[in-house]
Amino acid sequence: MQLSISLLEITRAIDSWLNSAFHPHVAYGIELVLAGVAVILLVVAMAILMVYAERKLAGFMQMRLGPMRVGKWGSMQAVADVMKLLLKECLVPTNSDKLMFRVAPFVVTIVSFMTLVPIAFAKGIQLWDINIGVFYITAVSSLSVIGILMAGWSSNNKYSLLGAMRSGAQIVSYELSGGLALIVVVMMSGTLSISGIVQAQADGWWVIKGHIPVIIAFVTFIITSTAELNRAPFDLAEAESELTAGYHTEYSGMQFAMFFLSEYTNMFVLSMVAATVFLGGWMPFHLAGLDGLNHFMDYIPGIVWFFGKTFFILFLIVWFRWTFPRLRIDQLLKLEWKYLLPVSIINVLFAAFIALMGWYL
Amino acid sequence: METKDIKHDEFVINVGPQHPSTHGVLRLELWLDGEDIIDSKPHLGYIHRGIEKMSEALGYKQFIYLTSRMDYLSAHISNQACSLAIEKGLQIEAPARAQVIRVLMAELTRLASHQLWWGALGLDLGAVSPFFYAFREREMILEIFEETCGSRLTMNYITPGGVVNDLHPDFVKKVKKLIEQLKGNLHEYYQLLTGNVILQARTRGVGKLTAEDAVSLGCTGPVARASGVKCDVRKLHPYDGYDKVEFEEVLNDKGDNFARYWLRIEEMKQSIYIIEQLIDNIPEGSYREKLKGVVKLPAGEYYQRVETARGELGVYIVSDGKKEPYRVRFRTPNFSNLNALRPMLKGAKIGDMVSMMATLDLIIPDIDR
Amino acid sequence: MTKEELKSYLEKTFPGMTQEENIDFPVLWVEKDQIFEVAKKLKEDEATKFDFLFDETAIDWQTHFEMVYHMTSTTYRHDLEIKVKLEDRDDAELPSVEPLWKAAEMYENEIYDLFGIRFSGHPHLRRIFMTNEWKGYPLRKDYQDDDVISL
Amino acid sequence: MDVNKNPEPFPGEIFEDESGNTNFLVSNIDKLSNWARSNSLWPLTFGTSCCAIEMMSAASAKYDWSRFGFEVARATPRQADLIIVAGTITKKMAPVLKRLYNQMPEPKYVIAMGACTITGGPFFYNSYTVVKGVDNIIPVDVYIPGCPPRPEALLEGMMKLQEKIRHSRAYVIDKPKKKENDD
Repeated sequence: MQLSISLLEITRAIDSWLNSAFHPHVAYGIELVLAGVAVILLVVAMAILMVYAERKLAGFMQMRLGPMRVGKWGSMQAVADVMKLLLKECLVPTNSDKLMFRVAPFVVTIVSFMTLVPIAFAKGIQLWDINIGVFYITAVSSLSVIGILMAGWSSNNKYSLLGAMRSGAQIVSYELSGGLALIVVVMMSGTLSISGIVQAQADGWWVIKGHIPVIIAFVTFIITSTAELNRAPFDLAEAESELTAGYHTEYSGMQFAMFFLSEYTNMFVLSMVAATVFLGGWMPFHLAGLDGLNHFMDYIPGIVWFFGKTFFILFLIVWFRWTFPRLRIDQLLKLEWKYLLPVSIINVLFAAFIALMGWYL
Repeated sequence: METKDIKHDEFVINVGPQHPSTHGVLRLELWLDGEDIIDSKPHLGYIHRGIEKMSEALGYKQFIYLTSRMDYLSAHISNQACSLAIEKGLQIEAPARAQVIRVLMAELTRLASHQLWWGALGLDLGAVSPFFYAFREREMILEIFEETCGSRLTMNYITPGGVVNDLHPDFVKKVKKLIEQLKGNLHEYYQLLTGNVILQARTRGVGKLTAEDAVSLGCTGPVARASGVKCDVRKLHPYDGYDKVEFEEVLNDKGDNFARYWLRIEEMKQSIYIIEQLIDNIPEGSYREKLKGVVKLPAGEYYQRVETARGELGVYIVSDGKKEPYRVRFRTPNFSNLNALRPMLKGAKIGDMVSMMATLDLIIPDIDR
Repeated sequence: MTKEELKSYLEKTFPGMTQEENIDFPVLWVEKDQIFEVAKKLKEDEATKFDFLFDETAIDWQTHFEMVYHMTSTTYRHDLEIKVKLEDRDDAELPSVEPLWKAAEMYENEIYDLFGIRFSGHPHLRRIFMTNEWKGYPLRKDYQDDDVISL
Repeated sequence: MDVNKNPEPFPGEIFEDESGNTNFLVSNIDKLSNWARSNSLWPLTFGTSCCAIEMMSAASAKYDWSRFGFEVARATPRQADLIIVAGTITKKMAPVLKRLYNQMPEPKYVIAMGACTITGGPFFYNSYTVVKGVDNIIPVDVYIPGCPPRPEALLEGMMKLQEKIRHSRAYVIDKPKKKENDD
């Protein structure tokens, strides 16, 4: 028996009420809007939270306090920043390609929201249980490079162009290892659907069950997702000390905030994917055979598990950022093509062999 | 270079005058082929304040204070250079106590300067945290300066004939505490940055400067010493009793970015060593030779070299016997060290430019004066 | 070489050139047409090897300019100061020593910028500190500027 | 010296219409936007000389301007709200500074840090290249004297700027006052 009310019951209740009150088509439309609004609110709230958390964490890592004055413990700092950006003038440079310049931030933001679609937040809480969820995420998330290239090209600024080109090279290369890392788990669980992968981890997370190949895949995935996010130590696209601000050098106000938001959204999505695929998503910590432990873990609701894991990975990514120096562009590409990609390919072969023999736990 | 044709796929990019990695207002014109740098050209003068011209209108005791604003991270040492040049002209020597105080202050300045460099290097290479760790000790040093000199950055403490006022009673205690802390923290520097794989990859074998080039380009200080050129003025032309203290001239023959990095870290250890020797042996006595209100140097010319945190600073005073110098010339280390940038940049990547600028440790007001 | 040895060497090698000594360095006065040859000899001669030009500047004596070269040797550690008198103040020009010491490029640019002395054979003479449109040469003694308050 | 123990708040205005009532919506939006703007001042990384080092000190752990939310120093003027002119401005630099200021989106603020930026400096006022006061080039909101000012002084100056922003009006537009002898 579960004491907590699961989110699934709440959504079911809303669904049945809407269906009884309205025509099913209308109800469906309302549900779509509600879900969309919920996701956007969640992302914006999490982005604000994350900005605050990152600044606080950075502060603590650097022996200082971080934001303190706005709200209790500076808790309203990120809110103030977002509001200021909203109210700031959006400049469009005279010699830029104005249409592309204005569209680019929307492209990047929409793409990052689109990747949220197949994520399972808790048991049954999923916008679209598509049967190719993992494939969908890898395919859609790489679209953001188009927005970045658009931004860099249309700004008519050489720093922006260099930043965008770097970003393009970086995202396209790191997609490969990232995809191969996901394939390892896909092979073992035998499904591309997110809910299927989560269900397959009911008796233990893949990172434990799949031992060596999955651990290698997990590490590869964290590295590649940091690179795909353009975050330090792979933040070459915006490398502040080299290219001032990279592809968004010319963006100001809300347009800049949208790049910022999309960066954070991508960060959540990739952390959520990592949490789902490798760390069991909303599945509690289960070990085959230990029923007492498994039963105890079930008392913690799935959404707590899910966000706990997500924040753990987010913390890792933040930790990287405030610790490592930046790589150079050729070293960055060398790391991918000479180390990560061969390792991933061999790892996939190894994982295939293990999956074939059924040697995972 | 002026008439250089830009080929189809090359482009020109301006780095600076407002750019985070130029540490001020240097402007570099880069010819790029994608990420590769074909050629570069520095544009100076964005902070040219005419210090040499202004010195001609000020008295001997006054123009010293302009030099604090030149290489503001080696303010003590610049003041020391001018004071020594004037003392040479007056044929006096600072009292023993003043000399020791000067050396102590100079070495503390060197420590503070190298720490700022270390933090800024981290910032340039994209690691933010070292900056804060570097400023932890730097602030302690600045506190010591403040107590004795009354100012944090532009001290104006060393004056012809000695130092302006006596040491603060807490000076010895605080310096000892600082040294204790620094010794422990140099290990932290290693953990945070020196031992990092990425830092090593970014600096090793990058920005090579051969000894011949270093000599021909007029490089001094850590930049030249990292290429194996012996040029420490403290050893070659000892002043203010540097010949009485023991220390090593750190040398490296690799000549790349990491050599310069390593050398500065080692120099910090040497500075600590010098301070350790002197801190318990500050002689008693007067801290300043009393000079006349208006100093006049006999006609002639006086050249004084000192070793700042960035290399050899030469002060060249031409006197015509009046109360103002006829001509003052500062041979600043950064001006010549900047020369090394162009040969290094050829064929490098944009990312390398940042690490080269960081390890050259340029102070732009010192170049422009 | 010690100061005395250097002096006798200079007397022997460059007869007819005036020598002086100030508190720091031995000084050699050179005619402006000969500066390049003298510098080349001093740099390349095994006995002197002045391979490090650590300073190059000019002094405006109102009637004439004086070029000052400070050089040292990284092998022998002896220093030398070379001086050149430039009589023609309005059209001062002398050979550049840039082919010998690359450091001279920037020094000579600076002297050109602030004194208006031209250097023949310099690869790229330009105003490095002031803008190209700047009138006058600030370090000359007769430089006039509205912003400078003369006392 | 006569020190004012309780300084008056920064000169501000109460936005009221003819009947003496304040417009609730507009003045509250104004308050909100001023709150956001004053608490999120992102400086441009712009420093020319000595004062820039003290600006860096203000960012360091001991002084830590991130407590006020200033730590997001942007390298590009497009994303900065505040330009701290730290250091001497020469005639060659002046057009660059002006351009940087023009590149910044509204609302934008300027702090003149140090004696050199305020007047041309305690030493460099008599130089042929130095601009005598940055307010000859761009409008300045807050002046911080000192050579260089201490980091505390910079923080105080930035807090003064916050106060100034809080008392400014962004969306309330003055109605033209009726002339007394309106025929």
